[in-house]
Amino acid sequence: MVDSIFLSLSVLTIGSAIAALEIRSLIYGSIALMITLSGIAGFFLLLDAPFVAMFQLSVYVGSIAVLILFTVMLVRRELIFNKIEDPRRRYAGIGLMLIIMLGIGTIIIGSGLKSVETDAPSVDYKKIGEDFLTYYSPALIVMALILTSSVIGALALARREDVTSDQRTD
Amino acid sequence: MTTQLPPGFELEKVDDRIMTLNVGPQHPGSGHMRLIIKVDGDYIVSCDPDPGYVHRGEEKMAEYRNYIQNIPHLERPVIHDSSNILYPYCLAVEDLLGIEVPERAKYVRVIASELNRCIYTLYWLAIYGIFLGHSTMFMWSAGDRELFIDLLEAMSGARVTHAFLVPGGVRNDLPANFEERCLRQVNYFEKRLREYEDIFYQNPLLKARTEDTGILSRTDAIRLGTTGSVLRASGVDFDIRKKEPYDVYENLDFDTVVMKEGDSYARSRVPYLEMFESCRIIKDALRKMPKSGSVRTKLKPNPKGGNDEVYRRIESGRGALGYYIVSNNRPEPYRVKISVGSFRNLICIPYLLKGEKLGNMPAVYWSLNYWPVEADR
Amino acid sequence: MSTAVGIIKALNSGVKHLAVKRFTLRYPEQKLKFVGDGFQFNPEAGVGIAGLRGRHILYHEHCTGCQLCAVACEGIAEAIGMVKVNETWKQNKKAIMPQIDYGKCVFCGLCVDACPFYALYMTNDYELSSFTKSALIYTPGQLAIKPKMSQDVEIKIDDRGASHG
Amino acid sequence: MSTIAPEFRLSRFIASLFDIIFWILLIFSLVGLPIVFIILFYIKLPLINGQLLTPYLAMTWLADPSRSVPIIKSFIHTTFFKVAVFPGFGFAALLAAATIFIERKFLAKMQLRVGPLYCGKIEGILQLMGDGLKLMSKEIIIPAKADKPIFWIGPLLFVGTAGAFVSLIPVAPGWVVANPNVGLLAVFATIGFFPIIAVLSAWAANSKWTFIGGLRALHQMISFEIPLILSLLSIVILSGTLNLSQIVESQKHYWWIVFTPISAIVFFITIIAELERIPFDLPEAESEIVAGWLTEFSGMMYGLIQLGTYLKLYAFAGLFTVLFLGGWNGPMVWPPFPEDIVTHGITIGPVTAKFPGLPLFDQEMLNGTLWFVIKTAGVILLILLPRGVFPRIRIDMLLHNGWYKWIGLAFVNIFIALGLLYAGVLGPGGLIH
Amino acid sequence: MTNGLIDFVLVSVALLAIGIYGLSVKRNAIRMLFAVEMIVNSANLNLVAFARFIPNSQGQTLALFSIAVAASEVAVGLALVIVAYRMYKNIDIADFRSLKG
Repeated sequence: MVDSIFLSLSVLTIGSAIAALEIRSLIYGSIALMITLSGIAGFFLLLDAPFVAMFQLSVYVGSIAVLILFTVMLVRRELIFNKIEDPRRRYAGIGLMLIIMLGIGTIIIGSGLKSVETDAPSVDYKKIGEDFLTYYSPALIVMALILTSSVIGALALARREDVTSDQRTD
Repeated sequence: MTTQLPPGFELEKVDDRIMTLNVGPQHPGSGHMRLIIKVDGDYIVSCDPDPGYVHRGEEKMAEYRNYIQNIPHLERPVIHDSSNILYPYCLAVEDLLGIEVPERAKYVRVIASELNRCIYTLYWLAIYGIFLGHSTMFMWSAGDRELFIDLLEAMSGARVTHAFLVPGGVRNDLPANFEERCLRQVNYFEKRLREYEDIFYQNPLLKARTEDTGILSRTDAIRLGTTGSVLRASGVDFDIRKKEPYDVYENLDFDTVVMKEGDSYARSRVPYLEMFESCRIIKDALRKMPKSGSVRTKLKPNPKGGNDEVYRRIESGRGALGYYIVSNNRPEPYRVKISVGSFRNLICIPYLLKGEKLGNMPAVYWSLNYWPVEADR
Repeated sequence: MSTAVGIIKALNSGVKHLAVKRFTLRYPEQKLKFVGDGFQFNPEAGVGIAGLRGRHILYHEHCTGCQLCAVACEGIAEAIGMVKVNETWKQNKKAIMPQIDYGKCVFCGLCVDACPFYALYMTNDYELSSFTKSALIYTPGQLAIKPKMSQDVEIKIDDRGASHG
Repeated sequence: MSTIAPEFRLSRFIASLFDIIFWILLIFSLVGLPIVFIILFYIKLPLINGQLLTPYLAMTWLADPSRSVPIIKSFIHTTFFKVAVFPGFGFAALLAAATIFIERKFLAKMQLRVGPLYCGKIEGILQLMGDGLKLMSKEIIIPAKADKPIFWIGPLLFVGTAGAFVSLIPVAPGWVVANPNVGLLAVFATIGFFPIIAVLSAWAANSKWTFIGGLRALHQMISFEIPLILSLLSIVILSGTLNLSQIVESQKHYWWIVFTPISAIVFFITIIAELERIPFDLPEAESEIVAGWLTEFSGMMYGLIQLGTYLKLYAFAGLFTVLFLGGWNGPMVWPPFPEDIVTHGITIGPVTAKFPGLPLFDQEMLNGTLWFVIKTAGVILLILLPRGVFPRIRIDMLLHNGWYKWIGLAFVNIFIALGLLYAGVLGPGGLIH
Repeated sequence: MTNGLIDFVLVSVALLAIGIYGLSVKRNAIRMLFAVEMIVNSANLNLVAFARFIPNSQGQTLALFSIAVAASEVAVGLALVIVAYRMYKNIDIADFRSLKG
């Protein structure tokens, strides 16, 4: 059954997820997103996966949130506080959201997942390392390539073309 | 950039990236002045120095006071170098009034001037340390400066604003056993100065910070009319003490320090090496000085200058420092114009800072051996 | 490599100075020793006698009330004013003597140069702070008092560095 | 005219003291005591030597020392004590305060001056307290166009994150606030928060200087996090665990700095950069950008940032000790507690008093704390040293060094560690075979 | 474990729904990236939750992969946003329609 920590974590996560999309200022939106991602890390801790939780914290909060904040601060100040949306699309979106929630929710509640409980001991994080180096080693290499290429791509995209190296005028 | 544009001209096309920074009077990285700096990212696109914050109108004030009363006023612009800023005034007024200075007074003046040059240079070096974030550089220089302040206090009776040099000599004779004291402290200071080498001038971080930044070429240095250590750091061998010697400098044994690089490092190293030369001059002057004799020619009360004009200049801590005095048969001068080294070196700032990184701003700016109050007068 | 050597040299130089003597003067306990009793002037020879330019001392028996000191100060700091005193001196018929406002004085000492009667000298007293501006105005009576100073610290130089011993 | 305080009278001062005491007692007995009893009714009280700790029992420690010892002993093993006092915040804050004092005197000695002198009679030892009082009594000024919520919460978050970081450092065997299995990863996750706080509070202050400083802090911290993480990987490879306590235990015989000196150097340089100390104090470079991202902070907000910075300094120095210098390991110098006091009690004249809880701290803990503090103090001194010797470097030089030199050097020691491992010199347990 | 699998799955469904709402309604490019992050995170939560209840380590491994990919995706996405912002001085998706070669 749910306990108080789980309940407060889920309220925090979902509440800040809504806030991230709906709050007017993009900076506050980024902070709310940060709280959502930290809440997910909290869920990972509840699920006895501290390795993934810490990884989540250092990747999402340590780098992605910084990237997002950085991008937001690059944008003009009017745009940060500007909210552009269409009311009709908004109602349609809320409807879609409710349909997904209710639909998948009823399916899940009706399914056999409800009775899944476990008392098995949690998996040691050393097992993950073994996985990485044995069964998933090709995937790890591919992942490294993807990361490298994406970083290079991002740098190439965001590079400023009009900077001339000879800034000095003697 | 193909054509040479004045600073700030090409800003139209990149307007949204430009940030204007007022490195203003209240900023710890400026003196009593303002640099209006436009940065594009970390690069400085234009820099507009804006002196005038401490303008006191010393030149105008000098027209309402007689030649003796001007003395405490005219040393105010650079109180750290107050003997040197009075030196050309005294020379000019002596020319104007036709006074002969006793031989001993000339040596005493040279000693006071060189001691004060060391005080000024150490103060400047201390501020350079603060500008580079090197707090030890500040504390050591400020502490060793105390040695010279002590000597000048024994000589003149005041620690900072000496009012020691007057037309016709100096205010008072040297105190008893000043020579031994001076020699002892100057020798100790030379030892201390050699210890600066390891921690400041050979420090790889300081070198990396100042080398190849703000390069002023030889031709530019002459074209822009810089003086003093800035000019000598760009490879121009020009020192008024050598080229047009005044008082007894022609009898004394010293060299001019010249460096070829013309970067911030050279500009900061030339004054340091000149301090060694100053110590040499002091020791030589102490040796060659007449042991007794008058130090001040007695003036008439309230002397009047003739219908004449005169220009005299000396080498101060910041470069050439000249006085142009016009007199019209009255006890007060008709016009006093002070030509200072700081204001001339200030011209370089837009040229040197353009295209530099923002982090180089303090290193380049203060290496110009510049004193904001003197530029304003 | 030279960078590493330079860094090690700089560190070594810094660490070596941990053992060097402090230069700091601990002011209220220690006071610097000055040359002589203060700046004095010999009007006959036209030169001064070296000494600290601190607060003035006025010899009432020499002062003639000639106002030369006030005239000299007029263009500099306007700190000296002449006031009436309740004393009768043979040489001072007008019974006026200088009164000095140390809130304005710049301690240039040109008033001492101007005095031809050996009446106005300067002393070694430089501790003149007060709570009010009016307390900084020294009357001729106050100026006549000779200050008691205990200043005995000098710069000492030995092989462990200079210090105010 | 300056105003002068009214004349001090001792009798009036004592009367006012009595007045204050009277009102405090009155309010406490009318409001405080009922609240205390209501709280005591609801909370679960611990069992001490088989007895429930009632308020009455708690009061008896005033009279009977033999009862007080077990109560204190049960208290010092609570989580609250660990978080607030010993391995956690209080201990770290004490060391941080000592660091500030030592930094001032040490720097002063190097710069041929005396440092704080008059405050507190002995070499100005109370100077920090004076500064703290000054900061507390100063007005907190918030810029008119600042984003107030973020601006207010910035210093608090900074101290909070620094406290979280401190709580991960093991001081003695078993004396650590939080001991997760993935301790080192938790450290990485925690230090990832600092740049965000810096850049957010810099943005919130709405000033150009803070903004440039915040961006510099961001660049510097992000670029130096990578060599930091890489330099610690060799330790993880050698010890085979991420748990900080286990890493310390694995260094019983050899400190890891013996095998990973390059990592240690890289880690040392990166912690100076992470701490924004000279020569890497670019985010606060006062001659270029006033005070960087701290420009608009005033009063106790600035004080909190400084507290957080020094807590961070302690935590990084402790981390260096834990990872490279063997943590609490060291020869036993603390004498063991006398056995007969535990068994027979203390006899003073005719009275024999038995203290059931003695000793309060075991020998290992005291010894471990001693060694840990000595080593950490040494590391802190080394961190303070460059401030007197080096000037500040430039941001592009810093980033160039971070991305090219230190990352490359950090890789070197990983390969050395792997080589040692595969050559069979070292096992994952940390022992030489 | 006091919490059942279904609790985590429901939270993840809620997060997914919010993400889809954001993707469909918002026209701000950065906010759409937020929504994408939420969807990715709901998937990660599911992976780890199922892995905990099977129990199995491979769910966590996959979640780690997914986090890393999401990180690179955000980096590229934000770079695209910056490029688009430079071209159009706006971050409205509707303005990016004329993006061609």
